Amino acid sequence: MIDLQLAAAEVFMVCAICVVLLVDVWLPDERRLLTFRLALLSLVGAAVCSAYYLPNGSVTAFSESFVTDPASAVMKIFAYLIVGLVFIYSRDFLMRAGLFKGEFFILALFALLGIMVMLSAHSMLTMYLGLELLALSQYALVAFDRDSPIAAESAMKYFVLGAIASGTLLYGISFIYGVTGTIQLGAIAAHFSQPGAITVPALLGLAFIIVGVAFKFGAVPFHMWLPDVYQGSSTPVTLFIGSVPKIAAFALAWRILSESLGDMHGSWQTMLAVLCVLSLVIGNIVAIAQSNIKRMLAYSTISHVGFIFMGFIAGTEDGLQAAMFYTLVYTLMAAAAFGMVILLSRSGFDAENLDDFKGLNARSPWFAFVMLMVMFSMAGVPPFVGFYAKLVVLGSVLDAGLIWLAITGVLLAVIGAFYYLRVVWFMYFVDPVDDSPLDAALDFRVVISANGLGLLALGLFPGVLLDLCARVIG
Amino acid sequence: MEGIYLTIVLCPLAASIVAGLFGRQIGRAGAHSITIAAVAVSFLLSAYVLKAIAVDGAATYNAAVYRWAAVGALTMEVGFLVDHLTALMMTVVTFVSLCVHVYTIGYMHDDDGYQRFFSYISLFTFAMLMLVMSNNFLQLFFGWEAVGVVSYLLIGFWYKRDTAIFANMKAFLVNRVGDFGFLLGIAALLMYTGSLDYVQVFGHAERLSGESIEIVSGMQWSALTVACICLFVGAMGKSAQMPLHVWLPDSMEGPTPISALIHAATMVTAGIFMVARMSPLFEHSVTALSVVIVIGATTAFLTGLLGLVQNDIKRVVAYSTLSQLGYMTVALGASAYAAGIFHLATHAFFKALLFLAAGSVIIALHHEQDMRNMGGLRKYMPITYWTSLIGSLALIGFPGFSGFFSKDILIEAVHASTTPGAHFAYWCVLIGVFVTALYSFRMFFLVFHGEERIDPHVKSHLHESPWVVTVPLIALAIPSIVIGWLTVGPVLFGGFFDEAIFVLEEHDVVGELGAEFHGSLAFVTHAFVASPALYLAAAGVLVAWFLYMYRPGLPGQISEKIDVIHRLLVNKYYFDWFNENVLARGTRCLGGGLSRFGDQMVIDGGIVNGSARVVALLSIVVRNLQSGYLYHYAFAMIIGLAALIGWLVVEL
Amino acid sequence: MNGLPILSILVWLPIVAGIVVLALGSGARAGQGKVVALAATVLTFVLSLPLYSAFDTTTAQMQFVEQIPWITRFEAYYHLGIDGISLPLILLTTFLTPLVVIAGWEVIQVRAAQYFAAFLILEGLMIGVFAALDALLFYVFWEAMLIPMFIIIGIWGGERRIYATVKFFLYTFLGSVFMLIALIYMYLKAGSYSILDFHALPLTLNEQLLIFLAFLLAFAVKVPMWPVHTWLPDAHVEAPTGGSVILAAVLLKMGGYGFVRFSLPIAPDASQALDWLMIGLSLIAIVYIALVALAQQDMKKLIAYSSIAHMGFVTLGFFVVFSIAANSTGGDGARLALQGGMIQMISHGLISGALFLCVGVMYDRLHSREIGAYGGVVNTMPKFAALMVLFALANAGLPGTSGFVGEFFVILGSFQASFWLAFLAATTLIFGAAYTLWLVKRVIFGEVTNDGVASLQDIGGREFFMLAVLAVAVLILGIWPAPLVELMEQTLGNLLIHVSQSKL
Amino acid sequence: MITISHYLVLAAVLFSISVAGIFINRKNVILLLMCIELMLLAVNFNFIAFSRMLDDTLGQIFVFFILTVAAAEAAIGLAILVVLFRARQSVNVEELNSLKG
Repeated sequence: MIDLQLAAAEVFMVCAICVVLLVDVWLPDERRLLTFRLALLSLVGAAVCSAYYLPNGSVTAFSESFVTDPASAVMKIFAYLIVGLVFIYSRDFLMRAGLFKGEFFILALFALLGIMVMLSAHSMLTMYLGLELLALSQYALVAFDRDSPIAAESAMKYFVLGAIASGTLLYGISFIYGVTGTIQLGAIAAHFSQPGAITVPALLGLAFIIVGVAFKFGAVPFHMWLPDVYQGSSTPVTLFIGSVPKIAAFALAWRILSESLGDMHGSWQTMLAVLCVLSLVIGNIVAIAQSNIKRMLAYSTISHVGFIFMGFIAGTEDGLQAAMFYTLVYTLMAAAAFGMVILLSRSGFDAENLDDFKGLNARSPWFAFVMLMVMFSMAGVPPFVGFYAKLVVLGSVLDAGLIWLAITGVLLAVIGAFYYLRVVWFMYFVDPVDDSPLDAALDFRVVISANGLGLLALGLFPGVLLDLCARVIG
Repeated sequence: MEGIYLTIVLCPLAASIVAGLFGRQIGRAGAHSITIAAVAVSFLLSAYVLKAIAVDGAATYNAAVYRWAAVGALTMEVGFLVDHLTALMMTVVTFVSLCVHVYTIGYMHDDDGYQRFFSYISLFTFAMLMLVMSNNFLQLFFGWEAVGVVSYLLIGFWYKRDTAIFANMKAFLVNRVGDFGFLLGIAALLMYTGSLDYVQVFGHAERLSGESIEIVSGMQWSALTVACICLFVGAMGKSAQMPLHVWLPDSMEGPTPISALIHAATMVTAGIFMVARMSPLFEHSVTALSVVIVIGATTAFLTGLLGLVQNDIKRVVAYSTLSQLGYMTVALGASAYAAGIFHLATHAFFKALLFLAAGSVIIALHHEQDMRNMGGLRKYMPITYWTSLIGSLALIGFPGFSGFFSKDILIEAVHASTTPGAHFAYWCVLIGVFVTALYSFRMFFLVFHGEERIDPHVKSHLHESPWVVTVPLIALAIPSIVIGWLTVGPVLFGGFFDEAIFVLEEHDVVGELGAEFHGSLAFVTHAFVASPALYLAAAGVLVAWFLYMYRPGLPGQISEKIDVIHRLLVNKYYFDWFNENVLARGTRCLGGGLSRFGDQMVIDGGIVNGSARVVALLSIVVRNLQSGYLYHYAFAMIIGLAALIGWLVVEL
Repeated sequence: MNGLPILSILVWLPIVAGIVVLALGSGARAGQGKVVALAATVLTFVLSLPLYSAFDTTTAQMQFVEQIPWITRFEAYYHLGIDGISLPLILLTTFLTPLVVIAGWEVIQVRAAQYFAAFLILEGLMIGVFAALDALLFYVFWEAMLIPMFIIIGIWGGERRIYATVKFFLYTFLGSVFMLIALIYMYLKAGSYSILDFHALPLTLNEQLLIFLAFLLAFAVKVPMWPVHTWLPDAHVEAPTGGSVILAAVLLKMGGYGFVRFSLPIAPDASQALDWLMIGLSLIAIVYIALVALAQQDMKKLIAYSSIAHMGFVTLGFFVVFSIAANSTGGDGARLALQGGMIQMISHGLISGALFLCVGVMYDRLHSREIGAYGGVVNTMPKFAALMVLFALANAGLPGTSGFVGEFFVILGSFQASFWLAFLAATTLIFGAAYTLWLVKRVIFGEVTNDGVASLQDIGGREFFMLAVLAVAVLILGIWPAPLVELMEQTLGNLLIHVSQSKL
Repeated sequence: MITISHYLVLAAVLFSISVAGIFINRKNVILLLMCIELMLLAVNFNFIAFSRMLDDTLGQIFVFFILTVAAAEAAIGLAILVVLFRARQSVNVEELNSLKG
């Protein structure tokens, strides 16, 4: 296959974005739905491209700076799916909030493109470009609600901190380049596989790179942006930022830490372990004190990052698969969770407070049940898929002999279960503050139900996704 | 025979179930007819069995009815062992029960719980039969507890009375203390013999006396002694031996027929029966026998004294029962099991008689139980009077009456016994004879003679009880007179219990007495010359007459003179005080303390909610790190970076 | 019945029925939902009977085995099967759930569909726990059960229901995550999640000790053993009647089941090494908790503490076997103790379930659980009082009721380990009777104490039925426990042999 | 003679200054943007030094990309700044604390 075929999805996506952009420019406001439909269509097209041009093994392109392999293809398709969910969940909210503009979809698609590039990056440069594409689109998305002061504040925070993080990452990359003389990931890996190649400058570079990775994930202490951004953005943007970019973060860690710097595993294992424990502790503990559900979910994200790190810390193939599985499962859960937040909000009323979930069971038993599934899945209670995510990462750290880490993880998972339970108790055990029935479009209802049920279905038959992860990665 | 035995046992059970569950449908007459019929059948069949075994010499029956459970090699069965001892007990139990059933028709005539009452007493008959007919420890324990439960239900029969529901709980709990020991005894026997079957366990008895068990480290005790003493603790509970006797006087809160049936004639003798049944075990442990005889003697003497100061007619009889149970226990300890059982049988008749007579008085006086409000009833209630007199004479051992034979032999046996403590026991029982006569006739004189202190309102329609009450009195009075005379020879000295009761040759005091036994008449005449007991009894009666008939003011003066002792007696040696204020309250306080301090403060408050609070506090503290200031955020990142680099430096 | 996957039917039938009930909703068709719920639970019970009749008591092998691949990556199977340990517990579950449905029949007015659905789903999951032969599957059922229970206590509970249910959830969750780590650890060693593989897995003493402690935490919370028992009184007090019944009757049994299914056979040497701990905790439960029970003013709390004390016999029976084996000359004491523990579980399920139903009956009328709010109930509710007294006596271990059998066996067995052990265990005869009868005295007997009690209506047909059925079961098991004992005999014998062989 | 280390130290100093500037500055957001640019310049210095040392053009190519991205970044940064000023009438870093906890 030629290079362009290997990058067919990306190429298609660029073209599709241009089309959407151009169409959107000429559309009158009342026909703005077309942008939405075209955006969804472009996701479908990209999915077709990714699926169609799927090589058997790992094939590089563009002077080895781009790679297409089954793992990246799977994750891309997953990313399309999640972005699709984001679009569907967001549409009505945006309309009601007067934010239904083409920019949202275009920026989201650009961000998606960045994620795709990161997934397929096989050079530090490609990775950086993908990262920046994603990051810049996100900064813009956060500031998208121009009239909101907190959105602007959080955008500014995100931007400054993100810039520091990418600067730090680049600084680290420069050292790796200086040590190895290459920015191509395979070559870097080859260099470090030689004995004695791990030198002080290399380690220094590693430390800086880890900061970049940790920031992208939102691991403690590089997590400060996360709660503020989640809370400050309008909910559809939070929905987007809270879900898909985790795949990008995974790609960053996977491609750079596991694939190219895998031989330095001994050095980064402990660093990640410390970040992992800190994330688990801070994420779970601070989440308890939150009354804003978006902020609570932000801290919950931080704790989940701790679990994803466990997979990397194990440093084994199993661990990587576990981390991938966890990431994918997490994006599904996060999409559903923020989807529920959107579902509960109505025009002029953002359902941001935990209190807004009170009595949901009385208002709509079904959606209360969907949220229940999401919450228990996040807490890691079977039979929901979140349990298996924890199971696989715990298995991988135990396999690596890190029993203490596993114990820390489960202990904090128990503490964490409290704030998920609180949501359930608000929904089921407390009388509603507001009795008005939920109104949402049919497609929204269907999709979010499917999203929730998906967590259950995957929980009953986790083998499907587990096997997929096992087949494509490592 | 199995069919007969099953019928004997199941008839009362079936009747009880019918009367209990369908009481409303079958009505009052239905309830008493069916239960009386059932108990009558049981009695007739028991009598037939007694005849078959005692007269016709039928073989001992020992077989299982069904397998209760089997664990490994241990099979636990429900089955019957019917020998002379059992047959005698069955007959006594069913006979007394039958009398009580009939009597109840009159006594409970106006009660709302009529059917329920019949159901209970039939159920009791069933349980008691299961107890005595058992061929294994499991079933024995079943019967043991079952009679306890029925007793619990019956004492609390008038559940609206606070005193009744307090008494029944007390009775059950005190009995449970006994059962606690009993169960440990069974467990010990199981451990050393691997079986719960009487025959198999008894087969190991001799070997067992050699085995030792270490309970307190450094002290080796004979396993058999430990087992026997544990079993005897059970007997102490059921047969109300000190210090577990406290429930029996209180149990008088129950209706009088129950006092007669359960708390005089049958259930309380279960302990005596059990020890006699276990004679092959107790015989091999002199220590255990010694414990038995000392406890029995203490009970016989001390509780007899208490009977002197009671004013409640039923309580006097109750303390008398306690004392007589002590006598039986003394006999057991002296290895004179046969004498104990014999006294048990005669006592069942005359004590049931006394209770029913007391009951007759009580209903006649409209549930007045205080003897200070009686007196001179002789002319109003002639049948009750005469039967009471018979009962009292039997109780004090008037020559020729049933109690005379059993008690005299018992005292002689103790005299002859070599069990350590027998000497002490002998003096106790001997003085006890005097005490018995004194309190018996104190009661008799206070109730039937002297000044009429009856409430005039009641007196206006005072009359003799109806026939359903008097017939059982008469039915019980006859054996109270003659049963000793007729049976002492064959039962006690004729080898009646040879198969059922095992006595080592060197302990065989009854055998020794038997050698000098030449017929009932000779025995009576012999007693005039040989036994001080007779004269003590006579002295007791005389003193009673003197104090309560001749100088009625004297008792009050005496009690003032010996105020300390009097108060001790009135307060029943402070046993109840100790139990209620120290044991019961202490336990409740301990429980409350553990609940509040241990559970609520330390575990729940400290550890569980404490850790939750710590997490919550931590949460609030840590969230302040997220100050909202951009430069703090950046600073945190830089700190993180510095830490990572710092770690690298340390690592290198 | 050979070809039918009967265990799967038992697991999934109630769950599917639960979904149907949910779908019918609490609105106009709530009545139909109730009927479906009752029909499904009764059908489940009927379908569980063939398990008993076709069960082969001559073997310790797993029976009615179903095995299909589930998560191939973990070598985890959908593997169900039962032996003499699980069968009685499954029967207990299927027997009690219809009664719980009946108990809630008229009482539950708010969100009735969800109530019944929660119990149906719970039933399926509970059966799954007892039938699972794959550790992962077991864990899934085990944890999933928390969700319906959490909801049941939280929605239909009393005033402090939220505190109670969150406490319940977190407590048990905390316990089970450690078990999860142990399971994963063994999976990594054995290469599969099969429980039977775990049984045969050679482990060093240190590994065994750690695994044992991890299991202990999970099971001790569930049983519950002192000092991790404090969730139980709260959960019981706040739960609706049905919740209390299931909690006491079945959920607690899972802890005991875990000990015999996991702890003992997987870590026999650790069990032996730590048996002093287990025996100590059991005795604390028996003595300390009994004293605490005496001090309670709330009926449900009292019964809850009594449950803890009774479950102490279960753990005592299970872990005293090592001392017995060391002490006696090849008697059957160890087997007796094991049997006693198992029987105690079944019996306690029936009795405590019945007692909670009794409290529920009173609560439905006066809406109070305070002992002080009652007194003289027998005057207005004679039928009910008779049944309650029966259950109370059974709770006090009266021979002829099921409550006696287990305690009897365990005390007989533990005597062979040590006199003092039996001595302390046997104190239950006194304390058990004390707190139960005192409760009866204060609640049932006496004069009518207030207008509330005076206005009580005696139990109707529905309530009478559920209590009477339980009464019959309690009596049958007490009078003739042989069938139950027989059911477990081979399995427990085999377990003893397995446990006595060191893995080192 | 100027060696590679000198360049690296210079870059490190620049990097440190930029970082310090970000968290020491508590006044104007625009200063932050400038610090970020400075940080990227430090990185560029590194890349070019290494490129020179390794005699490899990749580093220089990387720098071109970084410059381009930096421009885009600056644009976005300023855009956000404008939005921020419009919404809050202030670009004072110390006042940016409505989101916290």
